[in-house]
Amino acid sequence: MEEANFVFNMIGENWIAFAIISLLPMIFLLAYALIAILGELKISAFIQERLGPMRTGPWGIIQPVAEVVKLLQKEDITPDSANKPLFNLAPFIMFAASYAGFAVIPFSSYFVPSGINLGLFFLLAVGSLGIIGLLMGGWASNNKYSLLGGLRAVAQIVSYEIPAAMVILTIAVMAGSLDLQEIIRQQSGWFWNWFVFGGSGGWIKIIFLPFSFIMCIIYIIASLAETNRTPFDIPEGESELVAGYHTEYSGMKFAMFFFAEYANMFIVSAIITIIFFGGWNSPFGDFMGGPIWGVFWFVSKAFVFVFLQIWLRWTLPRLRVDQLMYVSWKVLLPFSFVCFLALSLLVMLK
Amino acid sequence: MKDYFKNVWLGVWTALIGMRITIDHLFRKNVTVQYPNVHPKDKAGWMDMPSNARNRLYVDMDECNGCNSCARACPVNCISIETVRSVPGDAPPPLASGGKRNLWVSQFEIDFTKCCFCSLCTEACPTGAIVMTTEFEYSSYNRYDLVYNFVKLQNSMSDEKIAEVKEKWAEHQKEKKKEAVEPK
Amino acid sequence: MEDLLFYLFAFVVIGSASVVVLSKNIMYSAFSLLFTFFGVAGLYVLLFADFVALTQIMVYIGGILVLIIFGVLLTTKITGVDIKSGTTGKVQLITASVVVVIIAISLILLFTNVEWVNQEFVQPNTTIDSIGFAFMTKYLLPFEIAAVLLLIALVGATLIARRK
Amino acid sequence: MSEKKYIDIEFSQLDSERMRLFMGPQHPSTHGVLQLEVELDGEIVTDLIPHIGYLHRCFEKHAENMTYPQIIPYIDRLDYISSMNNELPYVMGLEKMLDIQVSEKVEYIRVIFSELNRIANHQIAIATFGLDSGAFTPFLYYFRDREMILTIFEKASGGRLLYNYFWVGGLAADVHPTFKEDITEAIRIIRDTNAEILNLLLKNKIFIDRTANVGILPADIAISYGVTGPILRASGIPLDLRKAEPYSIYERFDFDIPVGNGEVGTVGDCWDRNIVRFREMEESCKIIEQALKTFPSQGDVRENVPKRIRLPKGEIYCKAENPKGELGFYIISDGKDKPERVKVRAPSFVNLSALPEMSRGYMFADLVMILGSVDIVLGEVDR
Repeated sequence: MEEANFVFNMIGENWIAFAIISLLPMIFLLAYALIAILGELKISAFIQERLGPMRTGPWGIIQPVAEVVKLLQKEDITPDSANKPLFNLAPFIMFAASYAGFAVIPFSSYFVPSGINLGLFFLLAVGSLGIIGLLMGGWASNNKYSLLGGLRAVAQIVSYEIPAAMVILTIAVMAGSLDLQEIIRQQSGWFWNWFVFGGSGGWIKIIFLPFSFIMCIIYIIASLAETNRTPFDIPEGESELVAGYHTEYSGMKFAMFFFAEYANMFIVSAIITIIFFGGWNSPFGDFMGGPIWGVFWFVSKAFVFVFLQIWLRWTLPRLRVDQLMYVSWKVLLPFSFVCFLALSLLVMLK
Repeated sequence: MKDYFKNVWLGVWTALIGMRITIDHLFRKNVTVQYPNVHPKDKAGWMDMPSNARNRLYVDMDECNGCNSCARACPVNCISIETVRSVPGDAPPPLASGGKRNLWVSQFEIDFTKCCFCSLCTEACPTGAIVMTTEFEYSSYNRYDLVYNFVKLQNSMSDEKIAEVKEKWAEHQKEKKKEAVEPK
Repeated sequence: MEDLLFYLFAFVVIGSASVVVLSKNIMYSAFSLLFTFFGVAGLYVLLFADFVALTQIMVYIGGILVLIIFGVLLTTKITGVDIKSGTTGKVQLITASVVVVIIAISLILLFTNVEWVNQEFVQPNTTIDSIGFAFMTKYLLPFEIAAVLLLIALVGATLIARRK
Repeated sequence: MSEKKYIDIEFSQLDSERMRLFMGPQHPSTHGVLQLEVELDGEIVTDLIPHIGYLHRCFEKHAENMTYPQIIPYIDRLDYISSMNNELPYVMGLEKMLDIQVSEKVEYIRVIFSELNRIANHQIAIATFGLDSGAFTPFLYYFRDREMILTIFEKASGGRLLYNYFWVGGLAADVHPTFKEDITEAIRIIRDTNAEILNLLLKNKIFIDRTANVGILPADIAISYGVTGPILRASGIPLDLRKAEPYSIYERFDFDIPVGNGEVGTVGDCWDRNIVRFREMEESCKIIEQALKTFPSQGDVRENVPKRIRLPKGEIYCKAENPKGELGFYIISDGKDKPERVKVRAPSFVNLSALPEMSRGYMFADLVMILGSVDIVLGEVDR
């Protein structure tokens, strides 16, 4: 079995190594957030036949830096009637919760910050931590729109966790493990070994291929809802709730919420990549394999799903709050139950 | 039950149709005009500004005979004209187009903060002195800078000249009065 | 390192738990439960019970705590920030202190009187396998009964919530 | 997906506290400076009072102090996204009183420009409605096309938004030489975009779910509120002044009146109001095409423009089918060059009065959609 972590290999297991390991995802996250913000601006512009930001740097590529600087130097307003301790705490809890998810994300076969056995379950559990931040921010703002936004966000995330958990359960059954590295290793080889195509195995999986494909779609939809992206951006739908739970936030604290949203986008994309699209595996067998290319494959696969989220955002209208619940409880959940049964059958047949 | 599956299918299918349309647009040519770099007065695609566009007014003081028609036609009263009658024998120079003039235009102010660009003044003008131009970039930091006095701007009459004609007219009036008081 | 973490988590648990009890603002109490649960989860991790720790986060923070906050928000006037818990009067304080002292004394007595056995500690590879096996073999009946109970609760809740 | 009717809830049974929420005038989806005082029971709207007047400019009083041609720029600013249509009933009314017969070419240009402006208005209506429902992209596609229409207007009149183009007895200026080609090209692109928007927005399942069976306005209530325009037609009543009382040269053209028929929900819901607007754009395209075919290119557009307008003593009510409904001007003249009194029957104002009737019993999120589907312009509501 390969070594789980090259940092430990290099400098041994001491506190410097721990510090490096816990900071590496942060560095990645910063770089990613800049790229994702630029991507959001540019993709939305091109979809709408605009050019997007063009003035900051060639083709506006330093625009995200400018936006971050702008947010940092803005006045940090705390409303007078807000509950100050909770108001100030909420964005940090939000961000800490999304950053915690990075603890188990395997960027390559040689690097995973913490290779615990329960990685998949950990991601699911940590995903529910951010809810408290939302609720805290929404309530402490002392604004009706914020409170409604917070309540809606929580109701939405709690509901959509169930289909997402069903999908993760199915993957656990198919892989027989909750260890993310183990799950990825089982999908090695060509791309038809990915779990979205039923995982590795004989031709019998063709029968079950639609089910695993539907499972993938269910997870993508549920993940959109968990990150509050369109068409499920009801908590911050500006036509009704102005900006939802972060209506009253400005400056740095708003940037934290914003950052957490983008970090969440990456985490769900990473989860989709890991559990359905083979993680750091090359899609073409041994072609461009190995740990270094693994980072490339993992990041580029995850970016495809980040792109998908942006693409969907600029395509679809927004659902109403009761229709959102309808989609979760009456569409996604029954479908995921059926797929779960079918795929469990596949595992038994194999 | 059939409706349920149909609805689910429609939900996914129409979303896919929408995604196909937007991805199609992702690779199309953008229509944005990079404004200060590409000026709409130049050929900037189909958004170019026609020559008859109604923007900032311009008054040719050599053509203005001070008839006040434009000020009367203006619905927002943004034009204010002051004229001084000329005394016989000291008529202002004729219009550039040749017409006669017997009023000194001592002030021709247009308040562009009020102007509504309706073009009624240009229609009312008998000599075509006041026209709409395609110039639209004239923002300023001070709203008093937007009150244009065309007499000053084109230097058609200096302050001394205005004072002189005013004095002449006043003298002329006085003389007239005197004549009226003691008729010959 | 482990000791340091233990004391850190223990401090978080005790500190936030005392906020839960002593705070006059019921929302503060509800939100500091977050840190209590989180600290307890950390303690579980130190005990090599990672599955339990994650379940703690998932169920208690993601589920129960949210439910508690929702309950507070829905039962009190939600639009103001001045939500007070009305149970910190003098009478209640004295009664609660007496009860707590009695419980604490009995716990200390229990702790000192029991003969603790120091066993050789084996770090388990993963706890989830053994938990799964235990559920499916030795504790199958309680597991199933709990499942049925939860199902009944779920159906009942749906029935109550349904519009007539 | 869900075929629920919120109107069925009996509010007396639910004994909960009503919340009063003031929505606007700074709220992003009130379409201008409108304030809605909403009474909510949970998320359900139980009552609603629109508070208007934030954009009041005393148009009617102001008009009494201005000569007749000077009023036209102010009329542009009533419903500032369909200025051409606004001018039409006013100049028609004055021409009737002055007994001026405008030339054939003027009538054609007026019809073509009115219909183009109707398209531009409906584009904005559907685009901002999409924005209310969370779809950003159709908004920009429609604005891109609208710029094209505005360029055609600018080439003719010189103004992009406020034209002062229809004058009593004629037009301010003749059209641009490339007028026909421009419009043919514009119609082609408008049709392309419309086909796209139909698939991208109007037929989208999420959009249908948001709008179908929401904000139903039954025909009888619509009539009793005096609602006109696409909203009335969406309720199933094919009343269109262009057909009912043809003015200008509308009786020469062949076009249909689209009515709401409840394809995806109930007759008179938000989706119907949008699809009626959408189909009217196609009808307008048809009218423009027919008009371009028989367009008389010879003639002076200003030959009948009177030098000075002095109306005979009397009064007139002149009306036309605006994109938003029936726009009427009631002008009383006392024989001077300024009107004695001008009263505007603003369609947005009348249509807005039916908003409480439409939104009672729906969710707060629906209220945003219902308000968007009424398509108001606050410049016209407040005047």
